[in-house]
Amino acid sequence: MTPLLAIQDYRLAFDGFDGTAHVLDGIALELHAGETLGVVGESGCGKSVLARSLLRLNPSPPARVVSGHIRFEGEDVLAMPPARLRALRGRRIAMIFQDPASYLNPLLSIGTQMEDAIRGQDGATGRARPRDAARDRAATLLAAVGLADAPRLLASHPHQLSGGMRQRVLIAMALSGDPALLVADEPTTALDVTVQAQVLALIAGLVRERGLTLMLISHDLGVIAAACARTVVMYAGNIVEDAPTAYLLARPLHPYTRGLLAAVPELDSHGPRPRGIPGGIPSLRSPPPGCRFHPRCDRASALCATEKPGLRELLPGRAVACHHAEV
Amino acid sequence: MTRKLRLAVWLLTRSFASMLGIALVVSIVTLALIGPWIVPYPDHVAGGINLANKLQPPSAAHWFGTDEVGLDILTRVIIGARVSLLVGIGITLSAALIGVPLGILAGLVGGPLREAIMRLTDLFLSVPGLVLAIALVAALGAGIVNAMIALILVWWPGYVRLAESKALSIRSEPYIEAARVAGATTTRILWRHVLPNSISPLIVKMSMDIGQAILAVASLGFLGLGARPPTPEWGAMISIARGYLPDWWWYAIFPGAFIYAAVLGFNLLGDGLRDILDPKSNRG
Amino acid sequence: MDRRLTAYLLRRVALAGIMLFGLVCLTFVIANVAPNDPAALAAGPDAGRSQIEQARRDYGLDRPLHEQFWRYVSDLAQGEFGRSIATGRSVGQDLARYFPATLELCLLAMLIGLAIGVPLGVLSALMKDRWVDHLTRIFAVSGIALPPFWFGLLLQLGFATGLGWLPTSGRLSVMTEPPDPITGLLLTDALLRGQWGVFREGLSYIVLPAIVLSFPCMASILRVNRAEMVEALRADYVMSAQAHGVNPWRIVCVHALRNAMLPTLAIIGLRWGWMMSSTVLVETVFDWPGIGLYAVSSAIAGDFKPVMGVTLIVGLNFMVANLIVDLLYGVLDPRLREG
Amino acid sequence: MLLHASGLAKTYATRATAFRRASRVAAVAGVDLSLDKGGALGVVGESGCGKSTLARLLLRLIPLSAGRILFEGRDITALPEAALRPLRARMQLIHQNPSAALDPRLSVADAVAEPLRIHGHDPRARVPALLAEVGLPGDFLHRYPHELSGGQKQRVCIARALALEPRLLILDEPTSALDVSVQAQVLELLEGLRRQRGLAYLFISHNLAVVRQVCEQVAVMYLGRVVEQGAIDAVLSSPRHPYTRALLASVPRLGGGGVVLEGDAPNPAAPPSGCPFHPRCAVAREACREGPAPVLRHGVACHLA
Repeated sequence: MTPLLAIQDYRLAFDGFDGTAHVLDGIALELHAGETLGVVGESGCGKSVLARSLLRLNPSPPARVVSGHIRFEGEDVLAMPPARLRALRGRRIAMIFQDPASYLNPLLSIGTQMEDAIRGQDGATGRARPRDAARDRAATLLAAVGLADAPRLLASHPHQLSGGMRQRVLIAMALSGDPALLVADEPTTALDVTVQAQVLALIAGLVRERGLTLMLISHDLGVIAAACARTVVMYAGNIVEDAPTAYLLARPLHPYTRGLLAAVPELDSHGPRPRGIPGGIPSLRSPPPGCRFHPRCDRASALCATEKPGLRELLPGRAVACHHAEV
Repeated sequence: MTRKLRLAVWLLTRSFASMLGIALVVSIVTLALIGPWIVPYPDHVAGGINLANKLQPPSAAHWFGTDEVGLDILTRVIIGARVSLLVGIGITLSAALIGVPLGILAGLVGGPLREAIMRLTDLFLSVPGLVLAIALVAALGAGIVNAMIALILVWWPGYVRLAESKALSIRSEPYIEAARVAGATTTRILWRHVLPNSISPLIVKMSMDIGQAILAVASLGFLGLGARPPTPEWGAMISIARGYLPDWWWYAIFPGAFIYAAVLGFNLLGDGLRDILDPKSNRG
Repeated sequence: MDRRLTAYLLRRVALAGIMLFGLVCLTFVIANVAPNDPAALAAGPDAGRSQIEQARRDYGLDRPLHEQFWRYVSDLAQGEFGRSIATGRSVGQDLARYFPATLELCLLAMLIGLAIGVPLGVLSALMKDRWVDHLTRIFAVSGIALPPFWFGLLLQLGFATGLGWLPTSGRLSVMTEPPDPITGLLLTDALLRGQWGVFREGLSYIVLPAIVLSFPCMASILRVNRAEMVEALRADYVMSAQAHGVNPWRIVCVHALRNAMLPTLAIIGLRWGWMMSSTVLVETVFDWPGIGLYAVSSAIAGDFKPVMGVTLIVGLNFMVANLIVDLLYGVLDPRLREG
Repeated sequence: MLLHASGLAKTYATRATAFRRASRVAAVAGVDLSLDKGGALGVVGESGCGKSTLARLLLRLIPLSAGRILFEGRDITALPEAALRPLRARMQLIHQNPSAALDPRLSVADAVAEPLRIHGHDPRARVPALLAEVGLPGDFLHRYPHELSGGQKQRVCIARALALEPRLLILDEPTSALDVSVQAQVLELLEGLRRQRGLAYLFISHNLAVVRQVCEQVAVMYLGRVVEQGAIDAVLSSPRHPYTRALLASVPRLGGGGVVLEGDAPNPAAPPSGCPFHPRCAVAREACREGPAPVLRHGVACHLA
């Protein structure tokens, strides 16, 4: 079966005054239809940049593709002409973002923004439907994300809604093109914990009902664990581990994953106290040679400082990029 | 700090407009500094009459031609740079010296004092600059010193506004709160934190204002309300040259071109400085 | 309009009234710090001592300052600005006569400024750091740096005397009968009365001064619009609109531009005042019979009352413009409309 | 007792504009709390619950609307700013966002030395020792904030706060801007410092799990009020207020699963009548909708507890 999404050796750099930052350093990832994939990592690991790459949303300059392919349904996103790209955005891959307050236009009504999305997607492949038809569709979508009283909502502006409602509106917009893949970039980070639980439940429900493929980006392993069956861990522009979530949590193979898990404070009082990973995230402009994690790693050897470990499959469905990982 | 410096140079050289601004400002300042020693006819600076030589077109002897009393226009235009630059810098510095302390005081202290300062500022700002300047000059009498006084009175409120808004925004920064928690007095917060952090927009505004002040002085000169002949002031020269258009066009063209170059230079420089000093532009 | 808006408007008008009173005080202070003797001016250059004293009594200049001030205020309250020495008419009449010409010039200049400034700002932002952007940047700064009086002279040299396409100065040829005033704006009146010839002629007279006047305004609008568009185009909501597949044109022209127009609006209010004050230069160059020329010629003659009148009128105009801008802000920005 | 506050309240008034009427927002509405010498109290709540305002009220950084504050037995409620200044040495604040809490123009050495200079101490000997104490090597002295990572900046802020040997540290979400692996480092540091220096912490956070690492006591806030207070282990293992229960259930855990609480936090400018939590409460009854808001009694503010 061909995967829905296949990323091969994808390298992305950001050119700036201080030199070139190698933000994504050879990403390889396959995602099959119906999967729920979590991407976890700390700030600067490249997870959001990767998510945006799927829709070519990274502004260029400064972003520059160094190598690689991103194939979606067999077609290379990186080589798409503008018209094809438009037909991709929203219709086949949809995206929701971190801070719903800043990702909605403050001056336009919810109705206008939703209609623009719906009609824009129509226009990418044919004639845009009339405004009132788009408005009806918008009302249907709002109901699907659990927002009642659509007429009033469509007439309102973003600042009149709560954070949770704004994120629901953004999710409704993401659903407007019946996408195959939903990319959610830290969708609950800006929300309070009680609202976060609502939104996560909503996303999980929609994925189930509509058979969506989900790629959920988060810094919070708990959020990923709640919504994703499979998880990849990113560190400094690399995927260091790729495994079913349950296995990853129970028995992490990469030293970084282990460190990350040990650092999360737990509510239940019997667990061990959280431990930090010594050191900090390396500079992406002059990353350490070899394995980018080796300066912080307690198991690093001479090999780690010279040779970059590739992602290798130790067990079926469980891959890790570490010279010393063993089952 | 060296990284900052290199970043500044990188941002500047990346922009053709900023480089042009620097080139123009450096040329004008150089002319003003060494003008008296390089002009072809130093005795034409103070005036004098040489009617035999009047209204000559540009030639090898007189690159920019001569005026209605036979004075070399190139000489007078170069010396004019000195006048304009001095006046422009003088106005800007004085206005800033009046406006910035008042503005920071208003922003930091608040209360009735702030209200009083800001309402007075609003009052001055409610009449657009040149009209107020003309009213003041009409009251004080024409002349370059009175024009300067009038323009300083017109310009200071702008600095109050800028300094006040900057002080207000800095006041809400967490690091000011951190200084208060450390026990810092208001004076210390002002000197150590607010002032150093408001310098950048002030420098940008001052750079732009020097250009605008040069233009304003020339405007008053042109209207006959500023410098009077034989002072070699660009605006006043154009005012007289206007009577000799269109036949003796060079007389008006060259002083005007110098005003344009000077104001353009300072504005482009200010623009470039803003790009450097604005933290947002560092994003790439 | 609901009650809150009415209340707000009333408060703003009251505030403007206070500002206006402050302005009256300011003009009075300016008039009284003047080193030259107004009585001597009023009596004329050849007046003897007794004539000057007579003038001083006639104009009430021998009264104590506070009395003079209250007389000044109460006169102004009745629309009485004093008498112009040069024209011999009351300043109020003169202003009523000259102001429409200035207003017409400024309105047209503002239109030109908007029509060129906004699209160029958008273009420049879309082409950020490319050569188009660098060119418009220099063009924009030029607009602010070009001395209006010199630029006016250049245009006269080129289009009027050089090419002979357009008239040099004035508002209408002396041979042409202006249309009967309806609005006082010549072009509008000509249109309303259907006098196409007069309209065309009026247009040929106004076009050069309007261009000169519009230049700094257009440049400011361009600069602010470019900066705000750059900011808006990299805003998160533009990225999400792209991700949702919104038509790229609509993203630029509606989603981003609407946000960029808010600060642009503020600059328009500010520039309106600047423009009114630049008319003193432009009207002088083009002999445009407006309040700018009136102020300059009076100032040169030492005739102070007209200058004060113009100052008050321009200040009032500026206040009204700012009030309109504030209201437009509320219309454009839903965040200001309710909490 | 180191710190005792009673009846603390802060009401903000917003001005009317063209299109908006004036309103009053009760950010903090009657909070009592006390903290023993060397103790650690966590204050937990979602955004807008008034926990940051509470921190600033306790430090007298913003004027109080009502209430009384005792610090080391002394009433500081009405002390003028000049009299507060020497006291500030003994009660320090750590900000949420270390990038904003450091003046971008001061080097690390100057930032840490500033409080010492203000209070007339010689900074030269102390600054390197302070940096060492928070785990920063000596070559950081001459760096500027923009050259440091988030965790390093927060360490500088902690060193600065410790410079004057305070008794009380008020920490306003000290780790929420940091990555988990760095957060754990900073929490370790804070725990160590508290042991060695006998500091008292008032630890504000939205994250119950983080609070659990540092504090023995916890107060849960909702809409300007403390709704539950007690020993942290007791509150976590048997929460008594329905809001605390919902909060605990909402935290996504590695184990997965959780209960969803309906609705959003209400607008503090127009709080619901009766118990402020009743519109979202699963067990609310008629009594909860009317009458005064329940007061904190035996550690919980609920009619039904």
